[in-house]
Amino acid sequence: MEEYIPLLLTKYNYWVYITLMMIGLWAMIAKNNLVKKIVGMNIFQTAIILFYVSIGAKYGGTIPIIQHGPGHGHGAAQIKALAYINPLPHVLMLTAIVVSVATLGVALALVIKIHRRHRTLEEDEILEQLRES
Amino acid sequence: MSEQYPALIVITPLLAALLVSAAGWLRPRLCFPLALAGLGAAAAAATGLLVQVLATGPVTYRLGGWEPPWGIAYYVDNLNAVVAALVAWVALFNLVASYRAVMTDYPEKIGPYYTLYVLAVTGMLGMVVTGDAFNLYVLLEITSLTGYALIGLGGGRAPLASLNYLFLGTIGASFYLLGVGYLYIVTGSLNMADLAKLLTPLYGSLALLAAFAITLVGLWMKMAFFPLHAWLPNAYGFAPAPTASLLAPLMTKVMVYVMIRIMISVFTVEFVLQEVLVGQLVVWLAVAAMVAGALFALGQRDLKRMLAYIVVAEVGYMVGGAWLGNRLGMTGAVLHLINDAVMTFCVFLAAGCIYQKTRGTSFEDLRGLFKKMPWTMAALAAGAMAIIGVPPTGGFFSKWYLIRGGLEAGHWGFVGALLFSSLINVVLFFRVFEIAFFEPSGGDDSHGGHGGHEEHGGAVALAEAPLSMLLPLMAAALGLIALGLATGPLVQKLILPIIPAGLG
Amino acid sequence: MKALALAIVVLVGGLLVSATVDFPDWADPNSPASRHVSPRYIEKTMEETSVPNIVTAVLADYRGYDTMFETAVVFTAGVACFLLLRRREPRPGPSRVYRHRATGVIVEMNRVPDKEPSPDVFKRIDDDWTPHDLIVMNVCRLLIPFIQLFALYVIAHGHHSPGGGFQGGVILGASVILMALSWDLRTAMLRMKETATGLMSAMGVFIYAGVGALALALGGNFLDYAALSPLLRVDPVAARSLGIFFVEVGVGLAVMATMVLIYKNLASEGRLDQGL
Amino acid sequence: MIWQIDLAVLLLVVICAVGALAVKDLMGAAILFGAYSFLMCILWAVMGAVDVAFTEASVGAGVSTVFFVAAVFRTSRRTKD
Repeated sequence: MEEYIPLLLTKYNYWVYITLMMIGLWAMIAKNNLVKKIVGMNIFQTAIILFYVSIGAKYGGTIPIIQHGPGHGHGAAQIKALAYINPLPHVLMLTAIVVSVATLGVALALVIKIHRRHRTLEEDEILEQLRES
Repeated sequence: MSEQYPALIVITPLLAALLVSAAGWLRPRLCFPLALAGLGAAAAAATGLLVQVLATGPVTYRLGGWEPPWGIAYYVDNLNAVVAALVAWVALFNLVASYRAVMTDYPEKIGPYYTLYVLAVTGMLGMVVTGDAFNLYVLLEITSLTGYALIGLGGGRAPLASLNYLFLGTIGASFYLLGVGYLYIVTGSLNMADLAKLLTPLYGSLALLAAFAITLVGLWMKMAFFPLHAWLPNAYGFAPAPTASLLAPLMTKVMVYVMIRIMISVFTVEFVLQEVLVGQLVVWLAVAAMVAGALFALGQRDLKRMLAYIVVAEVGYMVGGAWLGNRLGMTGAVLHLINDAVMTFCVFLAAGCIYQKTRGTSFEDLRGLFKKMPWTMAALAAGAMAIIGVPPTGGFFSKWYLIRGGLEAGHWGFVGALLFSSLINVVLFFRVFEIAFFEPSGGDDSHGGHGGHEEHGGAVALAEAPLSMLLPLMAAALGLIALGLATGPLVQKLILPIIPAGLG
Repeated sequence: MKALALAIVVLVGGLLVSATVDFPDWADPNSPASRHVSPRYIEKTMEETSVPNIVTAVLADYRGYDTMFETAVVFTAGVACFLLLRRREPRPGPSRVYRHRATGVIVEMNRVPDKEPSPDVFKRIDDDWTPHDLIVMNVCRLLIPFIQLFALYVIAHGHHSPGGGFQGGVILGASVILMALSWDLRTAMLRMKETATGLMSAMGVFIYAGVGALALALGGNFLDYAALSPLLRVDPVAARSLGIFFVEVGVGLAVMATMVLIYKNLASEGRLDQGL
Repeated sequence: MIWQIDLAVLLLVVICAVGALAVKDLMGAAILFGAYSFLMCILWAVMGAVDVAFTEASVGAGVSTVFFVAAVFRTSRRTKD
């Protein structure tokens, strides 16, 4: 038991991301309502973003904006990589956030289209209607 | 100019898509010519790149001028180049064929339809040429989003099928993203070539194995590999015909390409063969895919849905071949990737032609079609022969390589399943042709409700699909035979140089 | 279904948990991710692009190609929503509802009138109209210009502070959406027509790709902003900084227009006559 | 990075996620999802990812929630689970 405590403490961000991701995944598979599934999908995607942002974190680092930049090109030599948080995961996650909102838009458009035809958002009721027709 | 080919492959269709979109708001008649010009330029650039790669070896292109691990780079070898050319040409032919169908079905939405069409092709071409793991994700999402919209446009059950595809597709893409994140956390890099170097000392790490597993599961979801195939039959079966004949041949093949790329260029074959102990299991999954795809296809009473299940089986061929773990299997997988794109295109386009005339593709609609649409049915027969694997067509040769690979690996299940599914394909297509050849043509009134403007006329009157659909269809059918005849040089010049030396 | 879901979740979760044990500790400055590629961005960004916000520099320059396609993803979503939802046939039921301004009497018309009544006398309202809150309407009217100003600041100041094309574009789009929410969709449509929205979203991506293609035409690689320096008459480093600014403007335009386009189509089920 | 804040926000995030999925009203789910996004954005700001937090605040908590509300308003609030 002793050796698990540091493991829990040093990586707690990772445990939370796994929890959230599994909540989202579970909702996408098990929920019956289409909008609930989409909520689950967004939670799922945000969890991955949390994972990436956690990769970028760095003890002793500040936000990745160079503070005393005197302008164009001078004095850049003294910038130390250890002083700033890793910016690359942030860049990647900006992309992922935008992708997730784009997916959300398309998913909701499809939901509205389905509702137009079936007048319900419950998957089992839609399947029932399809079986009858 | 020639050193800019890799960039042009992606930029020309992207710019064309934007122009098409603008034209859709202002001058809808310009949409089709603009899309044609964009994809034509992309196809020309892809061909040029293929010639260049064959002449001078792999090409690297730095986007933004930054050197690889920091910037994004393209890395194009034979495999990328040939798949890119394939994607560009098939998309171009399908674009020509789609013109009439889109004009009849969605006259008000030509602009957005072609915008998304061209964007989908852009995404696929980008995925094929890119050498950056994260860039691949972005392009994958473009292709997927366009795919969801193009499928959801169809009537009836299409939106629901598309939404299911969206859910599974998002899970798949997110898994891929997560796998890339795992690779990033253990190496700190995103460039594929750089990753391959950095991963070698890490073999045996649990995180690496998990990264490999998650990435692969994500890709399998996207390519509809057997237990994860649930979205495909509905999505492609209910999609509008021009969409189905774009996505069914290309999307799954591009994903198979990505899987092979990840297997041989990011992780090496040594890793795949030695560290991953489930290789056999994957081949058995492929066996299940072939058998299940064939059996499900038997149960269908609709041509497009039947073809969709055949696609599921075909994915099993390629994944199984790639995982057999020997040169012949990998060669067969790559060769089959090329052939399968063309033959799936051929049969789906034939189904599209039939839909254009009869407004349905269920087996009842096929009655008497040999008399009414002889050219279309001849092309369908050519596609069917390729799928079954009859000698002059390419399908025979790629299956031949796959079977030899299976024999060399001693994997009798794979060989048996391949023969079994070919046999089922014979039954499937024979059934289709029996209905189309012997049964008399159905009455006009049964489908009058869908598209009243089509007059069926007498039972024997020729009612062939428009020429703009027939010519691409003929090209595809001839292409199948050409590919079969060109198998020798194709394997020697294109495929063998890229098979990694580590394969036994 | 629930049992299957639980099984999948447990399986995937177990795999992820077991892999996490091999990870470097959270926020460890010596992890591979912090040592391999990213230090170069941090140390060289000022020198190579003169942009203090490293995220902006990496986003729009080092990995600018990703960002171009990210903008294209947004654009795709807008076009997809339009393609899926937009329809032109009028809604069933009472097709037009008007409110007499002076008396507050509400008139329903069963067909589209041949001639629109004068908007000063009869105001067209949504058919599920509830009396608007005067405070909300007027506060929003006051706020929207400031929100837009802030959005422009966010786009323009992305080089030096958090922000950039995406954030600014979304805020700009949100200001239009706020107008549609607090007033009604038709008022917002008057300010930003559908065609204009569609054209702007295509134009935004076109600016991005066009800047890249211009660099290609001037002899550099695609998106190599340094190649623009002869055109802009500045040194290559400043050209990179300016190139980043141009593409951020393109991103802002595309994102703004697309957000509005998606909202309009979602809120009105594609009819664009009345919304939330 | 103050770990107490970090931990408290992480806990709230999980609660909001579960809440958004459990509540029996889609409008409520949309609003809780907005809260979830906003807490996520705080979390990222705490971790120093200011640009990501800014984007999430405007995209996730702002526009996404509006999209959800618009779609729910146009379809139905009813849900069985």
